[in-house]
Amino acid sequence: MNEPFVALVEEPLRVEDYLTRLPGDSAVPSNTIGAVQWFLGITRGRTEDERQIQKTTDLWYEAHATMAIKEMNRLASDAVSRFELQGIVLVHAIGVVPPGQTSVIVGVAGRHRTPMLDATAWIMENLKRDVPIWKRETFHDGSQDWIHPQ
Amino acid sequence: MNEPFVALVEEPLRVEDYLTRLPGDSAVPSNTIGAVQWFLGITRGRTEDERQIQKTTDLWYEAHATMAIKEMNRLASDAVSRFELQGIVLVHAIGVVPPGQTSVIVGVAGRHRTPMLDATAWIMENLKRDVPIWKRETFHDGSQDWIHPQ
Amino acid sequence: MHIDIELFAGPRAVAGVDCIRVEFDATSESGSCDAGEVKRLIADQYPELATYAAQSRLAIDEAYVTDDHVIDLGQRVALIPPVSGG
Amino acid sequence: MHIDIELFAGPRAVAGVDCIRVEFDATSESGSCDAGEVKRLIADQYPELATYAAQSRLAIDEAYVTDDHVIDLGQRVALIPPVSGG
Repeated sequence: MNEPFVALVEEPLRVEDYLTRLPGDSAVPSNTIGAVQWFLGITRGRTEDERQIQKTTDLWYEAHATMAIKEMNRLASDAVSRFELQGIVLVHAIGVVPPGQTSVIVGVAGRHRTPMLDATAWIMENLKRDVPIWKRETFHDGSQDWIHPQ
Repeated sequence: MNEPFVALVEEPLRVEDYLTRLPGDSAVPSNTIGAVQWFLGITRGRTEDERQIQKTTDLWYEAHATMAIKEMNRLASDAVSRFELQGIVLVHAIGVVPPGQTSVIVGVAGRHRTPMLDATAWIMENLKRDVPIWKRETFHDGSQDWIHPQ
Repeated sequence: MHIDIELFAGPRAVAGVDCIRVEFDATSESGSCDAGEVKRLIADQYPELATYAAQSRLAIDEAYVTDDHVIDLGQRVALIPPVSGG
Repeated sequence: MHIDIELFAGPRAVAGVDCIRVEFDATSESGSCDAGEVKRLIADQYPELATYAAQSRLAIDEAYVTDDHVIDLGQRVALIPPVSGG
């Protein structure tokens, strides 16, 4: 088991920077890893609502940083037990993330494929509910919205 | 939509070599991609059966190559329609893959997270049923087994 | 008595400040109040935050608490509106 | 009449060759037979492959066919035992 790797990073993410943080990568061989799974959340340049499609020109993420790191570590360690992970990477971008760039990366490694896919879904659902990070969208007319899903 | 990228490769795989084959990678930005998903199948060094744990010292993959490429292309194009993919990468290693190395990579990109996870599961299930590729394990006592799941 | 509450995102933009203070009478023995009461105090004393207060959770010392959690004076309190990371 | 069949993996290791030939009488009008019959011919004429033949699918010109698919002479036929990629 690798130590969970959890971070907030003040720029758009690149998965290349994290590949060696999981066992199963060629740089970190392991005898019992059968599946490695990387999920990348990408910011979209268009937001649809009932009335119109607004073009998003700028995306900004803010965190309650110390609490976000605590929640991400709690999530990571819960996921390790629940899905028998042998490695986990959980990274979120903070600040400006232009549309089309990566705002979140979830990497997991373990024995079998299906639990790794389930772990990815579970981690993302919990992250989107509990980790205190907020997105602000700026539209082409200059208006801004903090996103607070109901 | 990027063209599907399908290949058999005569060495262990490295996901770094395929990242730019999907839209959503920073090198190939897209305005409508929300999720990019990479699955890596890793060869394991231990095989368990009821009687014993045998150490696998060598893994060899063989394909009916022309048919495997045809089946992989068919799978890729079915997955594109079924899960509204905007990009897909499907690569399998052939020949020697030492334990702990990557034998298969599935990459998909699309609008939302859940269909990308479902697509990954669907592609792997179909690949493991229909693509004519076989694994031969060599054990520490020198014996060899072609794996033909019942 | 008072409690200081950190704001983030939408509530901070609406309030125009990073931190607000709510005042209350020390009616309980501990001289404190619970998280649900703090959210009601926010809505009463900062009407522009009433909608957010109803939708939000409180975090004490960087962990979520339920509405019946009693807040000790001096703890770090934050109003956490629905999150949108990912 | 005969049909040549390509072998892979386990069946090829057991047979010790890449390709086998099955012989049959031209009883049908087309002078051919279907995929199910080919698997039975393999089992009869190469008893060491009988188990594999029962578990395998046939591929004609690089596509799977069902047992009732009639094989034309001259098509590329392969015995595809259960696969284990991934």
